[in-house]
Parts: sequence; C-alpha cells; structure tokens
Amino acid sequence: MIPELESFNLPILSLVTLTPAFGALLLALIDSNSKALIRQVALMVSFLGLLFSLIMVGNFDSSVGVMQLEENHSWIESLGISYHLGVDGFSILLILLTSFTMPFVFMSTWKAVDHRVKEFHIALLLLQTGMIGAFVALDLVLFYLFYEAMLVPMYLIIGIWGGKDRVYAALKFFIYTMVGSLFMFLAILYLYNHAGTFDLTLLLERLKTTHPLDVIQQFWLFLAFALSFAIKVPLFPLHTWLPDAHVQAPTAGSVVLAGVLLKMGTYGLLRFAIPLFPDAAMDLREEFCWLAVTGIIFGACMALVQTDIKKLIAYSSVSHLGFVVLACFMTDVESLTGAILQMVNHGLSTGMLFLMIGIIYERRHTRDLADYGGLASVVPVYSVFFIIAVLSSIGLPGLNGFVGEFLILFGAFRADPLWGMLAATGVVLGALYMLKMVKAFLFGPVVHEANKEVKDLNLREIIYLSPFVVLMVWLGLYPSSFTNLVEPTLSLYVQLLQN
Amino acid sequence: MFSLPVILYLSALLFSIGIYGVLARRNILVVLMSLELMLNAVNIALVGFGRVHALSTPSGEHSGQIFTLMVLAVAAAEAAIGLSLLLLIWRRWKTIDLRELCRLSG
Amino acid sequence: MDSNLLWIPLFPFLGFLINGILGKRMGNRTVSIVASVAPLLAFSVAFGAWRKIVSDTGVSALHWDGFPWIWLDGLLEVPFALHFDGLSAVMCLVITGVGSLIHLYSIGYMKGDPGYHRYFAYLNLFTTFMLLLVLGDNLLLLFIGWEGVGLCSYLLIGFWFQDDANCAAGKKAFIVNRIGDLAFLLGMFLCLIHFGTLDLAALVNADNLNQVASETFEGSLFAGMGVITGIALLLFIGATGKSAQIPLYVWLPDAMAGPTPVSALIHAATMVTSGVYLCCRLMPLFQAAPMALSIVAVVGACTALLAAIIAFTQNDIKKVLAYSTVSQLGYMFFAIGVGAFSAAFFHVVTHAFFKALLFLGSGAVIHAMHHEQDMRKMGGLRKQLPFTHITFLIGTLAIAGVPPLAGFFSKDEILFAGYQAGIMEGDTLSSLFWYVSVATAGMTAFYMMRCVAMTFWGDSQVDQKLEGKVHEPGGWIGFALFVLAIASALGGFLNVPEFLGGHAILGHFTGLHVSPTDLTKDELVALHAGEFTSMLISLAIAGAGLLVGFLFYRKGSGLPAAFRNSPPGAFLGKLSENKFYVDEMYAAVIVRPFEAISQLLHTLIDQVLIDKLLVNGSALLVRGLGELFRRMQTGFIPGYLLTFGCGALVLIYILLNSMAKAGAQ
Amino acid sequence: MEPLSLSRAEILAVLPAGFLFITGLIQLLSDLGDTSKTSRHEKTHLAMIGVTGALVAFASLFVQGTLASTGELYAGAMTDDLFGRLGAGVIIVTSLFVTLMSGGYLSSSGNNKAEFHSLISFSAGAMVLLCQATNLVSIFVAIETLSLAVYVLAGFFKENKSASEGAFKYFVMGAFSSGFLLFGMALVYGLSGGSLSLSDIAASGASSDALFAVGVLMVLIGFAFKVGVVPFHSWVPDVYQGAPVLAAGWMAVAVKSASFFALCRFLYHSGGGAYLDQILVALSVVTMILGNLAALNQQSLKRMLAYSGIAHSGYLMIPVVVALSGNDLSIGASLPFYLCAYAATTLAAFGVLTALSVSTDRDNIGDLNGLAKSRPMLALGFTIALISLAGIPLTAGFIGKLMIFSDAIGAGFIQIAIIGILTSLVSVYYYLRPVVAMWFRDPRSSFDLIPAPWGVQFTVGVCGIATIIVGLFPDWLVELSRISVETILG
Repeated sequence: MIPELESFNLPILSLVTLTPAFGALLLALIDSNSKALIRQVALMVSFLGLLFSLIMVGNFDSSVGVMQLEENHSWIESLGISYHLGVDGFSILLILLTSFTMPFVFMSTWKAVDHRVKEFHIALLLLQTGMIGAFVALDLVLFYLFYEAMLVPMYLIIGIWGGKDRVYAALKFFIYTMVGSLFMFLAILYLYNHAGTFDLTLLLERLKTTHPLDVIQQFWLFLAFALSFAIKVPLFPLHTWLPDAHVQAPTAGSVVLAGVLLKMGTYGLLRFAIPLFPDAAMDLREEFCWLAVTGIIFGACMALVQTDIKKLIAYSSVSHLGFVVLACFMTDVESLTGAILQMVNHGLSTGMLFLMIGIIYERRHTRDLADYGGLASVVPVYSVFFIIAVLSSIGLPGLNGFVGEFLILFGAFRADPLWGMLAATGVVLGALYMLKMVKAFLFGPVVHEANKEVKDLNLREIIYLSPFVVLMVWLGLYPSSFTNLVEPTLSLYVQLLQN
Repeated sequence: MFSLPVILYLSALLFSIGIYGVLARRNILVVLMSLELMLNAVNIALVGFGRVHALSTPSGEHSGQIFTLMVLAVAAAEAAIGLSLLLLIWRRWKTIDLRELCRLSG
Repeated sequence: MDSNLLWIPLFPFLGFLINGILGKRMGNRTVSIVASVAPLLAFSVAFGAWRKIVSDTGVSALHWDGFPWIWLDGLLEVPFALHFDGLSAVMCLVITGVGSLIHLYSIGYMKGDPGYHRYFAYLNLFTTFMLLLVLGDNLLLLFIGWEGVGLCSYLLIGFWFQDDANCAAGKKAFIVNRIGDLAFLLGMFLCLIHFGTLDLAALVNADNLNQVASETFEGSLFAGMGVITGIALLLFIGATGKSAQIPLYVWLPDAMAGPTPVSALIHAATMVTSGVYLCCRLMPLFQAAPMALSIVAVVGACTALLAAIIAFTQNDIKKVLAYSTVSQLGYMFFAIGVGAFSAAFFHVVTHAFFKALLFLGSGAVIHAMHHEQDMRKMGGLRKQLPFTHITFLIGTLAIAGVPPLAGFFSKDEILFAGYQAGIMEGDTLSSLFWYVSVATAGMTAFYMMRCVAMTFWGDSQVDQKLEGKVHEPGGWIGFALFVLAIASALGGFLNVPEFLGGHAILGHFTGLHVSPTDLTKDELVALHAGEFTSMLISLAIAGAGLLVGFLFYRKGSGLPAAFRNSPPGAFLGKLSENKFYVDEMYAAVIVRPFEAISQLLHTLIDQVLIDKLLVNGSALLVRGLGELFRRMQTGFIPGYLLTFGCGALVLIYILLNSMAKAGAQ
Repeated sequence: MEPLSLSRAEILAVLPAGFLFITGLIQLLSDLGDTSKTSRHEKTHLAMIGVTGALVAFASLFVQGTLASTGELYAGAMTDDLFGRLGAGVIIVTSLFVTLMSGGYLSSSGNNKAEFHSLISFSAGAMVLLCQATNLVSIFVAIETLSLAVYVLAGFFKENKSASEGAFKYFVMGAFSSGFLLFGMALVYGLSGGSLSLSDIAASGASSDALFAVGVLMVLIGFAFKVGVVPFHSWVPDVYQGAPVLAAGWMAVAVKSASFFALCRFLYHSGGGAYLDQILVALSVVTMILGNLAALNQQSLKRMLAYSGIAHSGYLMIPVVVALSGNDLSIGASLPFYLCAYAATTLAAFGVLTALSVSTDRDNIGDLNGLAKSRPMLALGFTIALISLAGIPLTAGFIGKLMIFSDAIGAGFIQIAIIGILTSLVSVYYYLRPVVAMWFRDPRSSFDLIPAPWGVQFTVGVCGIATIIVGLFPDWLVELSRISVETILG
C-alpha cells in the first residue's frame, strides 16, 4: 500500500535524491575499520532509496504527461537559481533504474573492494545522489551541479579502485567530460542572460514566446549542449574515453557507468538540448542520425575485434546507445518510447554483464578472453545467467532488449528506410560479437587449469543477479506497465516539437 | 624659470635614464640608484605640476609639493630596504651582480 | 476467446522451467517424465481445440485475445494473442505429436548424458517457441517464436559445447538466421507503415490488400516496386534463413552437429518448415505479389537441385539427410512459387513424418554404432538392425515418392503444380523449373537408395571392435520409429487429390486449397489428364532413381568407383563433395574481409586517428605550449624587467591607438 | 584654516587599520629583548596578540552601522564604504588565519621572530587603508607601505638563498613598477587640474586627454604588477617559490585582494577607465592563457599555485572590464565575491603547503603522494580547495566562475567567456595532479609527516568548510558584494 503523499506532503523527490547523500554523511561518521558495518549501512541506505523511488512511482499519475511531484524553492535568489525538482515520463524510469541498480551494485562489491571501503561506499552514494539529482533537476544550474557532481566520485572510483592504467583512464574520463560540460555551462549562462532564468519550464515558454532565439544562437547553443551530451553518451567519434574508463574501472564503477551514467547523455538530449532548441535540433537531425548510425555499426565492428571482455562490452555500449541517440532525434512517440525503454534495457543488460564479469574477475583476475573458455561446464549456473544477459543485450524477442530495439528501428525506418536498414544491421552484428564472446568465454574445452577450480555463483550473487533477470523478462513480455508511464509525456513532447 | 613642458621633458628623460639603468646595469648598487632616479624624475614632474596649479588656483594649495614630500619619504624607506636586501644578497651570494640571481626559474 | 489455447505453449514452457531449474536435483527419470509429459499434454489440448473447430458448430477458428504486449494507444498496438485455425491446428498437432515422439525417443537416445536435464529443458523450450510461432496471431508474436526456435537450435546444436566445432555450428546457425530475421524485421516495418498493423488476419484481408496493392516505393533504389512485393520478398528472405534456402542454407548441414533427435525435430520436422508455414499463412499476400512468387519458385527449385547434387557424395549419414532436407524444403518453396500452397503445406506434413523417421532411424544406427556417422564404416547392418532397417526403408521409399506412401502424394501434387504452371500453361521458365524438380525427384530417390545401400546392405564395413556390440535399440526408440513409420506410410491419405477419388481434406481444412472453379467438362478432363501424366512421370522418375541407385550401390558393383574415375565424374564428385565451395566462398568474400576491416578500423580510426591524434594529440599540444611558457620564465631579472617595460610600451601604444580611433569618430 | 577636528565617521574609518598597526607595534614590543635562541618556540602570545588585534579590527568594521558610503573623509584622502569594508574584511580574516598558522610554521623552521607577525599586521593595516583610500597620495603611500612590508616578508628566511633571491627580485621589480605607478599618478594629477582625490579627478573631466589616459594606464600597470597580471607577472612564481610559504600565501591572498579592491575604486572613481576596456580585455585574456598553460608542467606546488594565482588574476580582470563597459549595476558584483571565494580557497591550499613544508622542506607534487592515507583530513581540505580553484560545482569557486562568466556574457564579452572556459578546462588538468598524487598514489616510505600545527589544521578545516558552504549557500555573500559594488559604482 503506497502512502498518499498529498495527505502529508512529503518532498519525495528530495528524499529519493538526497537519501544517499545523507547516507554518505552517516558513513563518514563510522570508523573506517568496521567494514562490515559500512557495507550494511550503505546497502540499507540504497534500499531505502529504492523504497522511496517506488513510493514516487506509486504517486506518479501516469494518465497525464506533465511534470509531477514538483518541488520548487528558490535557492540562490540573487543568481536566480532555484531548487526545482520534478519527474515526468522522461525521467521516471531512469530514476527507477538508478535506484534499482545501486543496491545490487553494493552487494556486488561485498568482496571485490577491500581497501578504503569507507571512501568507496561514500563515493558510490554521492554518485547515486548525483545521478538521480541530474534526472530530477529542472533548473539548469541545479542540473549542471549534479551533472558535474557525478564526475568527481566517478573519477575517484576509477582512479583509486581501478586497474593498472587507472590514473590515465580517470583523467581522460574527467577531462573528456569536462570539455563538453563546460561549453554547456557557457550555453546555460547565455540562456540565463538571454531569458533571465535558469528554470527549465520557464525557459521553455519564454523561448517560445517572449525571448525567442534567432537561428545562429539556437545553432551554437544546441551544439554546446549536444556536445556535452554526445560525449557522455558517448556518440561516435567522441567515444574513446569509454573503453579505457570501463576497462580500468572497478566492477561497481563499470556497472554504474554503463548502467546509468551513459544515459545522462541521451536523457540530456531529450530533456534539454532538443526541446530548448527544437529548430536547431531539427536542422542538425540528419548529421546526428548519421553519427548515431555510424556509431552503431562502428561500435559493433570494434566490439568484434576486442579480446578484453570489458572493452568488448564497452564498445557494445557505444553501439547500443547509438540506437538511443538515433531515436532521440525522431519525432514520433514510438521511437521515443523505444529510446527510453532502450536506455533502461541497456542499463539492465549491460549492467548485469558487467556485474557478471566482475564476478568472474574476482575469481580469475583476468579479463582476457583468451584466458577463458569452457566455463559452461565448470560454472553452469553462472553461464545460464550470463547467456540470459547476452540474449537480452542482443535483443532476443521476449526479453527486454527487443522491445526497445524494435520501436527504435521502426521509427528510424519510417523516418528514412536507409537509417532503418543500416541501424538494423547493428542487430545482426550484435549477435555476431556477443555470440563470438560467449563461444570464447563459456564454450569449448576447458584449456586453462586455473579455470577448472572456478567456483560457481554463490547465493549472494544469485540474489543480486536474479532481479535483473526478472526485470528483463517483465520488460520483454509486458512492457506496457512501463510504457504507460512514459507515453503521455512523450505525446506532449511530440506535439511541442511538431509546432 | 622653466615652463611646464620643459620640466616634463626633463622628468621623462630622467625617468627613461632610470629605466635604462635598471635594465642595462648589472651592478645591484647601480640598479638601486637608477630606481631612485626614476622616483625622483617623477618628483620633478610632480613639483612642476604642483607649481603650475599652485599658481593657477587662487588659494594656492601645494598638493604637488606635498605629494613630493611623501614620495621622498617613501623613497628613503625603499632605499633602506633595498640596501639591506643588497647586504643580504652579498652575504648569501657573495656577488652583487644582478644577472647571477637566476636560480629560481621555470 | 479461448484461454485454453494458452496452455498449448504453456505446458512445454512449464516443463522447461521445471527441468531447467530443478532438473539437476530431480534425477533423470523425473526429468524425462516431466519433459515428455509436457508436449503430450500440449498435444492433447491441441487435439481438443482441433476437435472443437472440426466439429461443425460453425467455429472455424479459436482465438485468445491475451494481453497488450507492445502497446502504444492508437499508434502501435501489438497484443500477445493466440489464434488457432486449421493451419495452426495441423502445425500444432504435428509439432506436439512428432515432438512428443522425439521426446520419448530422446529418453532412450540421451541416456546417461551428463547434460540430460539441460537437453530436455532446451527441447521443451523449443516446443514452446515453435508452438508460439504457429499460434501467434500477429507477425511480431510469430517473430518471438521465430527467433526463439532459432535460439533453441543454437543451444541444441552446440549442446555438446566442449567441442568447438559444435559451438561454431550453433553460432553459424544463429547468425545466418539473424541475417534472415533482419529482412523479416524490415518486412514487418513495411507492414506497419502500409497496413498499419501486424495482425495476420488484417494482412491477408482482401480489402487491405487491394488498398495497399496500388502503393509503390519512392526513392531511387526500389522505385516503382510494389510495396506488397517488397513485403513478400523481405519476409521470404526471412524464410530462406529459417528454412535453409539459397543463399542462407549453409547453416543447416553444420547443424547436424547437434544430437540426432534434435536434427529430427528441429532441423527436419518442424523449425525449418516454419518458413513454409509463414508463406502459407500469408498466402493471399504472396498471391498478390506474383513477381515475388516467381522469385520464390526460382530459389526453391535451385535449392532443391543444388542440395540434391551435394547429397550425392556425402558420406556422413546425417549430412545426406540434412541436404535432402534442404532439397525437400526447396521443393516446398517451389510449390509455393508456382502457387500450390496446399501442396507445399501437405509436403511439410508428410516430410515431417518421413524425415523425422529417417533421422531417428539414422539416430538409431548411430546410437548402435556408438556415434559412428560415416556410412563407409557401416554396411550390412540389415542383419543386426532389422527393425531399424525396415523403418528406414519405409522412410526412404516415402521420400522417394513410392505410392502409396506419404511422400508420393505430396510430391506428386507439387510436381503436378509445376507441370500445370509450366507445361500446361506453356510458361517456359516454369516448365524449365518443372524439369529441374522432376530431375531432383529422381536424384532424391537415387541418393536415398545409396544411403540405404551403404548403411544396411552389402558387406559390413563395421569396425572390428564394434562388431557384435551393434544391437537393435529397443524401448522408446523402437516405439518412436514404429509410430513414425506408420505415419509416413499412411500420412499421404490426409490429402488425396480429387481425381484419385480423394477430397484433399488437408487442403480444405487449412484453407490453402484453391479448387479450380467453373471448369467446363473437357477442361476438367484435360486437367485430370495432365495430373495423370505428371503422376506417371513422377512415378517413373522415382522408380528410375531407386533402380539406378540400387544398381550402383548393390553388393559388389564397381559402378561408383568407375564413375568417379571418369573425368567429368571426378570433377562433379569433387564439386559436390566440397559442397560447391559455398562455405569457403562466404568465408573469403564476407566473413574474413569483414573481420579484417574491423581490425583495420580499430587500429587506424579508433586508436590512431581519434584517440592518439585528436584526443591525446590536443592534450600534448597544450602541454607543449605550457612547457614553452614555462621556459619563458628564465629567472633573469633584466629579462623580467624588459618584458615589463615592453609590455607597458605595447599597452600605451594600444591605448593611444584606440584613443586616436575614438577621436577620429 | 579651520581648526583640526575629526568627525565620528573619520575616527571609525581608521579604526581597523589603526588596530592593526597597534597590534603590530605591540607584537614588536612584546618581543623586545627576546633573542633568536628562543626562535624555535611557538610563541603563542604573539599569535594571541595578532588574533585579538585582528578580531578587534574585524569587529570595528561593523561599528559604522550604515551600509551607505560615508562620503569623503580626511579631505578626500579616504572613505569608508561597504566596498572598502568588504575588502578590509577579507584582508583581516586572512591575516587572522596567517597569524594562526605562522607560530607553528615559523618555530618549526627556527625563524619565529616577532617581526614576521608585526609585518603581517602592518601590511594588513596598509592594505585596509589601501581599500579605503580615495586619493592618489594615500593610495601611493598605502601601496608602498604594504609593499615594503611584503618585500621583507618574502626574504624573511635570511639563511635561505632562494628566499633572498626572491625577495630581491620582488623588490627590484616592485620598485620599478612603483616608478610607473608614481609616474602615472603624476600625469593624472597634473592633467586633471591638480586634483589628488579621485572624485575631483573624475570631475575634472580630463578623461579624453591622451596623456591623462596614459597616466591612468601607468597606474593600472602598477596595480597589474601587484596582482601579477601578464606581462607584469614575472616576479610571481619566483617570489612565491623563494618566499616562506605563509608569506607567499599572504601575497597570494591579501596583496591581491587589496590591490584589486583599490584598482576597482581607482578606475571607477577616477573615471579614467574610459579607454581602457580594450587593454583590460587583452590583459585578462593573455593572463588567463599564460597563467594556466605555464602551470601545467610545474613540479613545485608553490610555483603551480603561483601560476594558478596569475590565471585567477586574469579571471578577476573580467569583471573589472565588464564593470567598466556596462552600466548595469549588478554587473561587476562578481569581483568581490570571487575574491572572497578565492581567499578562502587559497588559504586552505596554502595551509596544506604549510603543513607540508613543516614536515618536509620540499614542496613537489610528488611529496603529496599518499597524503590521503596519512592525513585524510588535510588531503580532503586540499582537494576541496583545488576543486574550488578549478571551478567545479558545490564549491565557492564554481559560483565565482558562474558569476564572472555570466557577467561577461551579459555584457557581450562572449569571446572572453569562451577563452576563460577553455583555460579553466586546462586548469582542471593541473589542479587534478595533486589530487592524483594524494589519492591515487601510494605514500612515500621515506618520510612520515610531522603532525601539522594545530593552527594549520584549524585553518585548512575552516577554509575548506567555508568553501563548501559558500558554494552551497552563496546568497548572502553575493548580495553583500552586489551592494558593495553598487556603493562605488552608484
């Protein structure tokens, strides 16, 4: 039974957003030697966040597409910055995804991370706040704040708990992202000086009515925003930070990165870049779609030739998010629904894949495909889960991946058959590299002695993997329960774009 | 009885000489003297200006001259500091060649 | 609204879940019970449903509305709904029927395999998807089954995954199918755009078809081509993937890497025929696209011929059957191409019987021979395996088309359809392909006879170690063989043509039969005459094939060797043995270049150009500048003062300049 | 000649500076007869006196109740308005913290003499006066006083070769630049009809006179030297590196703030800035670029911070330009805010440097390795400081950059904003290098840190927290700086 918020108006979004941050504060007070306690507290906090976000969904009225559960307090009045939160169809699923992923991420790090446990969990919790905050923020500066706030913890996570070249990877990640976001920052300031507010909803209407932008302004501002988000996605050819970051990051880092962080880019496109500068977006549609399509195919080709599993999946992310970007520039509800579903799907499948690679890495301490093979006979349960994740990632009908891909491809095909066809080849290629990996990873004879002693999944791992599987099937067979949340917003959005 | 331009030219000239001295000479002592020269060049200008305005204004205030006195005081203090620093340099570096003080760089 | 339909796919699915999750703990006995009861239950439900629609209460089809699946109100509404009409009824019965038998057979065949429960779980899952495929009331749901069976075949081909070759085969199967599915997807998109729905009923609805018939593609590539043709072709490409037609047939022979029962169920009886099912299901749509149909005919005939030729020289018993399957499928598509959907579907059914029988027979042999598949190491098994021998022979005769066995009727119908379209209509192309198909019929008879001869007749070539160990498989294996033998013996009577006094029950029941209407008396006579001639021809050719085959491979005939020694024979033999080098060609033209290019792109574009040059390059540039500025800090006081002074001068210059400008204005 | 009489306002106006001077004197006297043998002790009484003095001075800032300007005092020699008081506040608080840190720092290097403390106090007093000065003479005297004090501070470690070199460089160039400053003042004085007070100069309307403009420019150069704007920056790295850390910190924060406050007042009040905007733009651009780039490859933290300080002077020039060009009053408010934010952040940074040089005489980035393990709190404080300097959100530095760039865009200087953004992107790189060292690298086995003096810990803690708090709730400070700027612009 979901408590009615109207009765005692609970700032639910703030709760969802800030709970992890408070959790981090709490952790800061705990002695860093009592690791078990730290882990438990972090886990509890993240579950609390999940609970809150479920309450949020319960109070979300899926019949209307407008902003809901808004909280709007002026924060830095003198600079016109307000603490304005709200949730609608664009963000709700992503918020859910985030607060759904985190607990299992924490469970997965139980054994993996053993030095500086405290800092690690604090970083992760702050990261969660950053991510959710970015999804709910309706004030540009507030958004930018969270958007950047995600950067530092992630930077530390990669840099402290990462692999051999972690410093390089972390720095690359940081600078790369900064490049984009700083230009977005300028654009935000420009908007403020132009329309006199940082508030998204106000901006949207002022740009429509009182303070229209001319073509040139729109063009540059859109580019500034799009650049930042394209880097985050990452959109070809701005993707080269991703493989490094993924390979070097610890499991938890990769999971969060692939599961949620990347969505920040596509979300930003849908929430800010395109609605704020629709004309420019439509002018540059062709270019971006081509980039997206290129990314789909290019990423797939790259994934095909990787020997490092994490790299492979990183490139597969490039390919998969190409689909999403492609859909972001469509103007029909179908493909946009597909885009949002695909974000969630990618979060689930890739997140799970990274979790599972983390599991095997804990046991074997290598990510090179050549060091594996024949695991299916050694760790059957693991293999089953892994194959399910792979199938979901290559979009097998009946699992989550397919629904999103189908909608996106349909939309793209309707917009321009060529895009549709080229993008669709990504589906074949996806099967190609994924099965290639599965073959090298799980099947064949067990050649390496070390692989013979690998332990199968233990209960904890099964526990935190199963929810992913459940969701995959759920999304695959009954997506309506999710699309219903999204659709009204999207139809509003499409109307906004069309006129 | 010089006219203002002449005074100004003079001061400018002295100022430039001072600058030249600071730039060109390697002996710290000379450099210090050149610095003083620069300040005093300005003093001439100030006095000149002060004089003109004192004439022009009926109340005949002598702000220029006052300023000059201030500058003289300051210059004296500065000289003191400079000389003590010179001593310091001599103690530590056993040189009074300006160009040898270039350990800190980059 | 009949929710019982749901149980048809649901039973096997439950079986899958139980075996998949608990299988390891349950022990093989329980596993086998669960596994084989599931399809049996499904069969019974299907049977009940079938009874419902044949019992003349006016209901010709059952429908389960299900629940919304991909559902955006007013935009894109795809329900998860099942539809049970004649066509799907027959398919369901075949799938569950033959399926159950093969499950039972597997109990014996897979005894003692470490992956026992895994095997049955997969098998049940496959049944589920296959049933979903034939029951789905819209293309997308059908597509779930479509890809699902692909997945299961992937898993089952690579069932013994310790062997790399098997996995490779499985992977190949999946990828090749995916290529077909790509076309399938695009076809669905076209349907959505032009019909606005994926509902099968709506797609074959006459009004809709007429409406869309006028629409053609714009744009350069396919300008002027009819939309329906496009849809039909795309779907057909999808079908070529599943049903192993040129150019996508290459996966099926490799698929023999899987356990033999799997080959029987998936790669002979059911999955591979789903392409044919699709075409039959969308008959009106295909009929509305004559151009597409002729292409189908061409592909079908060519496939039939090519596969038959290759089958000549295969020595792996399963490979022979595999290629014969490909060839038979080609037959079916040929039939569809010439518009004889009923015949095609009829052949699907009979083929399901006798090809399953043959495979299971070969399975029995292989089982008895302890997984020896090379026919050259067999021979004379007649004595040790009399029962298997008989059943296998029945199968052979059936496929060869010897009356009154199943194959005869279905094949004859196809040939007649070709004859009608070609010779009688006087259409050169069709008649050409009719000749092809006739020839193929003969070759089929020939290589099947060869297969029997090499396996069961002549002197035993069996390895000494195995001698004596070879014995008749009993229990479920025998039972399955027995039932299927009967089925392939009598299956033909399902659809006896009118002029033989039959009523083409199947054709009518599935609604695929196009009975020639308003024929005058003598037209009818002519028709029957034609039908009779073609029948004679097919009989003759089948007999000839069998005879030649017998002469060639009977005890102590030197003919094969003699043939191989003649130059043309040697050449042909080489070609055929190496399957016309198609795999090699694909590898050389597509697979390897693609990987090479990817590698190149990776190093060249991704690593060097983007990462090294642009990303790290710019960073390097900046740092270089930094270094430069750092060096400028010489620590040299006069230098500092000089910069100071010059800076001051420059600034003064700028100032005076700007003031002059300002003054000028 | 009316009899000499001081108004209440006049008395109140000099209170802060007065208290500081007195403090300095007391510190000197209290240490009389104390020879250098005790210079290894942490002479807490000096610090106490300093702190009390600073606190009293700070308190005296609030006595003048009204927010409005009191107009000219002492015949136009100085004024007492919010702008000046804000600047004074920054300086006094800085001196407070420096004094807090100095005891432990100096004693550890055996140089704990009263002179250091009193010089801090004296220069602080001079700076306060500088912030309030509205007349060429008082400006000049204030500047010279503080410079002379700081020259000595820079060379305070007499035994240290590089200290003496730095001090001397500073002195020579300082004197050189004061020559320019003075010459400029002379010109201004002469061409504005012999008026010394800024308001008279503005009134004289000589601003279109070329020579007058040159004069203003030369004054500007004098200030530019003090804040280390390219091309008058050359002394900064060397002096910072040579000087005692605290002296460097004192220069980086107090001298810079005071000079900027004075510069603004001079430009706005004298009305001489009419033709300077191009030049200021050029200066700020060059400074941002060179400062940030040159900082990239530094190994010495002090030098790095020196260059970063130069770069920040570049950023600070932006609001000066904007304010000169724009008539919108809200514009330019970013300057005092940015200075406050910068002060807090830089103090934290130099606090960490102090701690470092207490435990080891080196100040290479490598010496920070593993600091997060051995001194998590210090590392955290430094990290916050660096992040704030880089202008990453949730810190004061971010808000500061936001205001500056926003103002720039608002006033139509988009190119500057873009260059500023690009350069601050570069800066991210070198600000992250210490972070990497502290968090990602393993500690040096060779030396283990001597516990940082309590004063240092306190400073780092307070300033770090302040940086965050200002970053989260900057409203009051923004308002304050806005009003203060309005008092001098309006």
